[in-house]
Amino acid sequence: GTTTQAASGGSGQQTVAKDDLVLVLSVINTTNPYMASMIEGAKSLSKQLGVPLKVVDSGGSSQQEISQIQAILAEGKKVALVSNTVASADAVPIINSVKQAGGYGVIWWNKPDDFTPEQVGDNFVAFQLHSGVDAGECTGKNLAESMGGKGNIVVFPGVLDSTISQQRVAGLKEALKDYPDIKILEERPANWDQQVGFKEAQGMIAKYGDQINGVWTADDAMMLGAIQAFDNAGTTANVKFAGEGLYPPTIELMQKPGSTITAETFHRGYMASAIGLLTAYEAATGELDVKSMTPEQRQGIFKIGCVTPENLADYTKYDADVDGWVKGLIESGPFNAEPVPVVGAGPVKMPSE
Amino acid sequence: MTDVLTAPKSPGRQPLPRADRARRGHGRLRSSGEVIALLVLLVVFTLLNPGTFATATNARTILDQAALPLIVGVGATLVILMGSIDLSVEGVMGAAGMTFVLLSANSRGGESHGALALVAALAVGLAIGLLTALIHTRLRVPTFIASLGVWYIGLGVATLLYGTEGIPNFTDPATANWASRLLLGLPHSFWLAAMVLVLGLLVGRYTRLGRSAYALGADERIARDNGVRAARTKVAVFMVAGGCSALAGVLASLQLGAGSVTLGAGTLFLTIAAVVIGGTSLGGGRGGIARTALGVLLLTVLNNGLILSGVSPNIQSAVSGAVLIGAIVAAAWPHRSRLRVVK
Amino acid sequence: MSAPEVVRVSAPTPPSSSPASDGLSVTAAPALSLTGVTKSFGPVHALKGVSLTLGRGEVLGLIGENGAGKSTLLKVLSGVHEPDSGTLAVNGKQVRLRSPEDAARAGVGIVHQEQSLLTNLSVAENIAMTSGSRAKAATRFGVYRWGHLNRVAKEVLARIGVDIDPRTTVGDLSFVDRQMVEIARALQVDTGAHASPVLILDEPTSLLERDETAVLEREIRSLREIGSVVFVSHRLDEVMRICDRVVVMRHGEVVGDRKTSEVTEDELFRLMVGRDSRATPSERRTPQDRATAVLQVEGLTRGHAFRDVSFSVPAGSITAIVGTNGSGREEVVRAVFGAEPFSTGTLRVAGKDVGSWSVASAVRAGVAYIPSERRVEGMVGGLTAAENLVLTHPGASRSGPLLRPKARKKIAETWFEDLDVRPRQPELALERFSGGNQQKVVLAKWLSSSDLKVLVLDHPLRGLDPGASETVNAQIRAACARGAAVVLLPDTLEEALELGEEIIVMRDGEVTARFDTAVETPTALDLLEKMV
Amino acid sequence: MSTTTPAAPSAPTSEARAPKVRRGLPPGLWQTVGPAAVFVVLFGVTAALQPAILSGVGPINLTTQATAILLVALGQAAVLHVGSIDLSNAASAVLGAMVLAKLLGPTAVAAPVLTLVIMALIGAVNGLLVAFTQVPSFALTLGTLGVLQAASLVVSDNTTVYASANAEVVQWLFIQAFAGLPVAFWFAVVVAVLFWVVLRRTSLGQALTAVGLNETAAVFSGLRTRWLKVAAFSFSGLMAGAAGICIISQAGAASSFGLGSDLLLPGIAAALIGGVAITGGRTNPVGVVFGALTVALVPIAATALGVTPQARSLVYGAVVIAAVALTASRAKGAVVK
Ligand SMILES: Nc1ncnc2c1ncn2[C@@H]1O[C@H](COP(=O)(O)OP(=O)(O)OP(=O)(O)O)[C@@H](O)[C@H]1O
Ligand SMILES: Nc1ncnc2c1ncn2[C@@H]1O[C@H](COP(=O)(O)OP(=O)(O)OP(=O)(O)O)[C@@H](O)[C@H]1O
Ligand SMILES: [Mg+2]
Ligand SMILES: [Mg+2]
Repeated sequence: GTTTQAASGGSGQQTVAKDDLVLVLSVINTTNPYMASMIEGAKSLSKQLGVPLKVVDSGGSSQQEISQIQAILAEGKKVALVSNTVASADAVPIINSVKQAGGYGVIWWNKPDDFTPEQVGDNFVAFQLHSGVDAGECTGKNLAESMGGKGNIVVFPGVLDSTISQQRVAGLKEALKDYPDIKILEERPANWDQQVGFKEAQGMIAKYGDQINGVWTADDAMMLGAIQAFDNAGTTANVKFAGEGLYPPTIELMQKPGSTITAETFHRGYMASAIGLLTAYEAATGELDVKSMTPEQRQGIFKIGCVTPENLADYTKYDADVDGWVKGLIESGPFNAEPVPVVGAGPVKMPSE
Repeated sequence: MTDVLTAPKSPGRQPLPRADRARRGHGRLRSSGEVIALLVLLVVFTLLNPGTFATATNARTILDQAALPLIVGVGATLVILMGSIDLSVEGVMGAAGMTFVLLSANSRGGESHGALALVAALAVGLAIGLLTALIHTRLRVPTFIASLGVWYIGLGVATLLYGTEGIPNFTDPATANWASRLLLGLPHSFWLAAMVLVLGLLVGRYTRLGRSAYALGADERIARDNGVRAARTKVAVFMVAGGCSALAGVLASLQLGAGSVTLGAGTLFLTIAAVVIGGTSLGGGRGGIARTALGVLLLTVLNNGLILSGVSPNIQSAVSGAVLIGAIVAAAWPHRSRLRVVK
Repeated sequence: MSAPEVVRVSAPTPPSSSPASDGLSVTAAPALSLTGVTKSFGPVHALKGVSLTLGRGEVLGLIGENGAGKSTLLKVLSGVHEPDSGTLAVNGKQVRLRSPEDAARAGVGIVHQEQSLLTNLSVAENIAMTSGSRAKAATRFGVYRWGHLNRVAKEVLARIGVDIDPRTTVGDLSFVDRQMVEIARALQVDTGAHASPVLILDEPTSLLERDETAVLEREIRSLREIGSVVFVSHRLDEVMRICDRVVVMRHGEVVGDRKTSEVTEDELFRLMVGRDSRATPSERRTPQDRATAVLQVEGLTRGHAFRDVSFSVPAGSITAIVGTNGSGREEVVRAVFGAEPFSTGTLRVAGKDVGSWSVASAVRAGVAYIPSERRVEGMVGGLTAAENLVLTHPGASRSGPLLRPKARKKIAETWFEDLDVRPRQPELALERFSGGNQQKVVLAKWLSSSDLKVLVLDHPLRGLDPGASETVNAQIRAACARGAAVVLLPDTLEEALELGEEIIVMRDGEVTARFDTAVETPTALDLLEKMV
Repeated sequence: MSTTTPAAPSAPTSEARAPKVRRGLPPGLWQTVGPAAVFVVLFGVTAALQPAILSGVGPINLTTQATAILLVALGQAAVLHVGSIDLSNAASAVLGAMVLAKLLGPTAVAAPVLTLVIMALIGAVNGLLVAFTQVPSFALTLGTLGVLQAASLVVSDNTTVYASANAEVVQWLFIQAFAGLPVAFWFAVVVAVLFWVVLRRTSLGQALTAVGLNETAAVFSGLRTRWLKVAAFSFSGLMAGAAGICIISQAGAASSFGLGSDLLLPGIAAALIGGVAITGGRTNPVGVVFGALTVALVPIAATALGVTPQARSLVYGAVVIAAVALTASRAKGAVVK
């Protein structure tokens, strides 16, 4: 029989005319602030490049994600795609269909370890992420410092089977090796979800009460839920919080005097989507010769900002002018833009236990 | 999904199974099994977690967490008593919760519309309930599928309301803390749920609506022939259920201090499990709201106790699932007979 | 028993205001009158221009073969169906009954052929559930007044001489009690507002045992005091006893209207079926050796349901088991069929001991069971008649795991001819046939077994018209002739006396008497004596 | 209590309320062609707006998406056919994918077969519990759903399980094509046709139908109703295993909350849009093929129609309702719950 897939292997990079191109961004949902930010960056880039954009809302479902990407591919235009995959394994069918349709794809955050751009060929331009280990180490260290190097913390990872969450927790534990007096009471996965974070925190408060001195979360949505639970219990002031991603509500909270959010990271959805889309776009138009890309460029680890209440303003300034930042990115190229230049080549090395 | 005992349909074949007799007087709490199970759980967890489980704080947490499924459970029970099912719970919660947040003082700069926010949120729930009921009664689509579709519609409404801006937080701290503030030592959320529960019990026992729901669940054809207004009752019950879900959505957003599309995630199956464990028949006609309350408490205590006992989150769903299976099997065991038809 | 006398004797003296108790001299407007009512369901003309009147204080019998249109007529009277044409007048006033509610408001109450109580609700609630003023009074500001409901229910029940706690859940009641509740509920139309309410009873007795109907008969006769009654039954003797007048229907038309005092059962039968004679009882067979019986039941016991029941049925012989409701005879035969368990005792079919008994193994051993609950237990309504027919004993309609629809159709057509099933459409869903015809198909389903050893018949003639009853009885005898052992739970003692070669009487779960009709000739009274 | 709606005037009997739609068609015909018609119309509209879908990868993508949905929907249809429901089949599919991924290395070609056997056994356990403890399947499978979810977390050790060795054993299913569509899809269609044959032409099918229509009467007819239920649930497990194979074939990996974990509702929707009566006894597996295609087409159609991502679930809900309203088999006069 015939095959439904184009011949695999290193098919030559076929450049695409700008008019035939469409930018595609697939996000896990449209309501998480990080996802909303990704959409914002993609819109800005689309406007500035003059290339249309399609946004895919996976609605948290791999099935929906893949089918909608394939629906867009079915329309016949060539795509420059960035996907923030729902589950890492989704990268395979997504990239395969992009390749088959002659498009160019970049995956952000999640992919199977042994499924690499080099192995797939030119159509899988790059895999990009911020190191979860770096983030965990940063927030872990700052949280520990703010607690004076001792006390008990509870840990809220994201979805159980998420690699990035596992990286961040590993980074945290690595950082805590320097603080032997800090004890992890319990780890409760909270599914990246504010509501779940709230409920799990309620459970932890009931279980440990005043024993809890710190709360570490794998992202801000869960942290905001947890803060609400501690607010309700009236004990927010006694507890230090570490989050990830510096969501807008977090900034507001941190700017208030006496905020107990002491450890954060800075990276932005609009930065990730713009970097990814620009990479795919440049590969599609031939500006970027995929074959001559370095390992740092094909499996790039991008820098993450380590935020404390003191240096907050250094980072929030970027949010004021997203279009301006994207303009700078287009000028500098995808791999060198401050505050998120490439700092290494993947895969992310997990700290040894 | 109907649960039919053949015995009552077989005239002249008396007496009925003894266990069935014990169940007469629906709505009244006659089943000691669930009460015993609850007591056993309480004792076991108290022993397993000395000093943490049996405390006032934990009791408040349990009641706070039971509030949502209790409120949803009132509506869900009425629907299930009719022999129907309402899967739209989470969609309604999302849409109503979002409506409430956006009409209250929130971080997106929205102004407070006071009580109007609550009224509007409830109206959203009533409207969605009405929609489900009309799809069901007019197009004769089974409620399972009508409410499944409406679930998505509710989520869609919530997503559209959410738009693309950031999370809308309540800015008024009094609002943000309302749910967990205490009244007579118990959280507001619990008092709200208790109020709904009492209203639900009264509706189930003393109103034409409640009794018609029981009648429709027993045999819709006979009920119709006896003058029960089937369509009207269904519309009303689904609207009540929509209203309950909407109120739960409002409460969830108050508990969370923010709006979220997926506010209700997990509530549907939790509530249905509670209804079933309580002993309300999915086939309709038998059971009641008081039983559901017991089921909710059982599951909430179980979840809380498992967390306190440090059961790995990996297998927590397995433990809940196994308890659900164990509970329904134990409840069904005495009723087993060669001719029993359960779907 | 000469029916008219009985009526006269027990009829209460009519109230002086209502001189129409015997239906002769109708001075006031009739309680109910119909003129030229027609009703069709698609191609089926169920009613073709029916006219009749019901006098005040009259008990009117309505008889006719299955499918004659009786139920349809009653449904028109009670607002379930609207007639296609024709008029309806209640107490002289022309009315349109669009719903059962309308009917109740006009003073017409009905007890349907099928029980229509909600088994999960209390007696009081079921009684209140009818529409009309009573139902309105049941609530105050939308809130149920349970006390009021219970009082009313108690009163209503007391009026027909029944003492049931109105708070009981209907599902917990015995069948007779339920029927009484139905009647009490239907009677509620009488609320002062109606000078002469009409109570419609569609085969209220077909599910009752004979002796249980006595109470009902008394009640119906006494109803004359407060209103009029339309009564449907297939039991002609009963009709003769209870009714003042009988209307006979055939093929959707009224073919006879007689006063019971001026007609005989035979004449009614002739009117109903349009032919002359009733079948003559078959001759007695010679007694057989019970030691080699096909079915041997020894010391069968289950708790309080039945104790130490023994009997044996030789091939080709009929054993009838009689008893009142609650005598345990139904449980016994269901245990024989494996549908219900038994704790001790032995069961032998064709000499083989039966250990673990289930319906499936019973069927494999050659046992057949015609349940009394046809719709629920006897047939799969959604399957076609032909599919039902071959469901258990596929015969040639199946080769290996595969079905052969053509062969199935052929088998079904043969049976349809043999049993005169109407309409002759085996590919029609069985639920669309009338009850009598459904019963014939159910019978054929079991008779088509190539290896029929034991045939258990639980009220096989329930709800069947006399013509259909004859067909069924003939088939039972044919099965006997082919060597089947038959266990029969008859509808009537007459049936038992006519068919049974051995008659077993049960009471309270125990066998109280046995009669071998080859050696003695018991009377109905003999049997009754042992039953109660 | 108080109704603000123009409720339908209460009709005396249900018969009188028969729907007035589709008058003129012979009874039953619409039930047969309805699902196909709904799909064809939706596909036609989509193609008119987006002709590209007809050519190239459009049909491939559609059928690729539809395959796993079709498989679980067929299993669900079997369970619905006997009057029950299986809420655990999506969790089974994920677990099946993980089992396959783990078995591929050591057992190679035998792995898919082993996976199917294991998943059928898990389905059988569901069936045994439902049939022999006589509990409502809705509640019971809700419980097994939780257990299976935990099982997949344990099996996968909370991460993604990759089929690293011998992946080619199943990969070809979506690479090889027949008549321009992936072989896996044709396999699923063949299963549907076989299922149709079993239901309409075998005594097993007739017995299953009898159980779905009237279980009591089926018992009294001497059918082994409990084992028939076990058979239906086993088939559902088997189909979940087949869907698991599709997951590995497509993605080469599986994780607890990844591909396949949300097949439950699409599977039910596909079965119902395919004309399966939720009350049991009325199933046309060929209709389910079109039900699955319709469910898979909805996101594609929504994209083609330019529906914004935010409004997508709204459209999805509306289409599901409309499609079921058009195709659901409703016996005349039957009570719908
Ligand atoms: N709802 C209906 N739809 C189609 N046909 C009907 C309907 N109701 C009754 N019929 C037909 O009308 C005719 C009269 O039926 P009806 O039930 O009135 O008979 P009946 O005299 O009550 O018989 P039985 O003694 O068996 O109760 C039958 O041919 C029946 O098939
Ligand atoms: N959908 C339908 N289509 C055609 N006929 C129908 C339909 N529904 C009911 N009927 C007819 O309605 C009639 C009334 O039903 P029922 O079972 O009471 O029959 P019946 O004539 O009273 O039988 P019996 O007294 O022998 O039980 C039946 O004759 C049946 O054929
Ligand atoms: Mg009749
Ligand atoms: Mg009849």
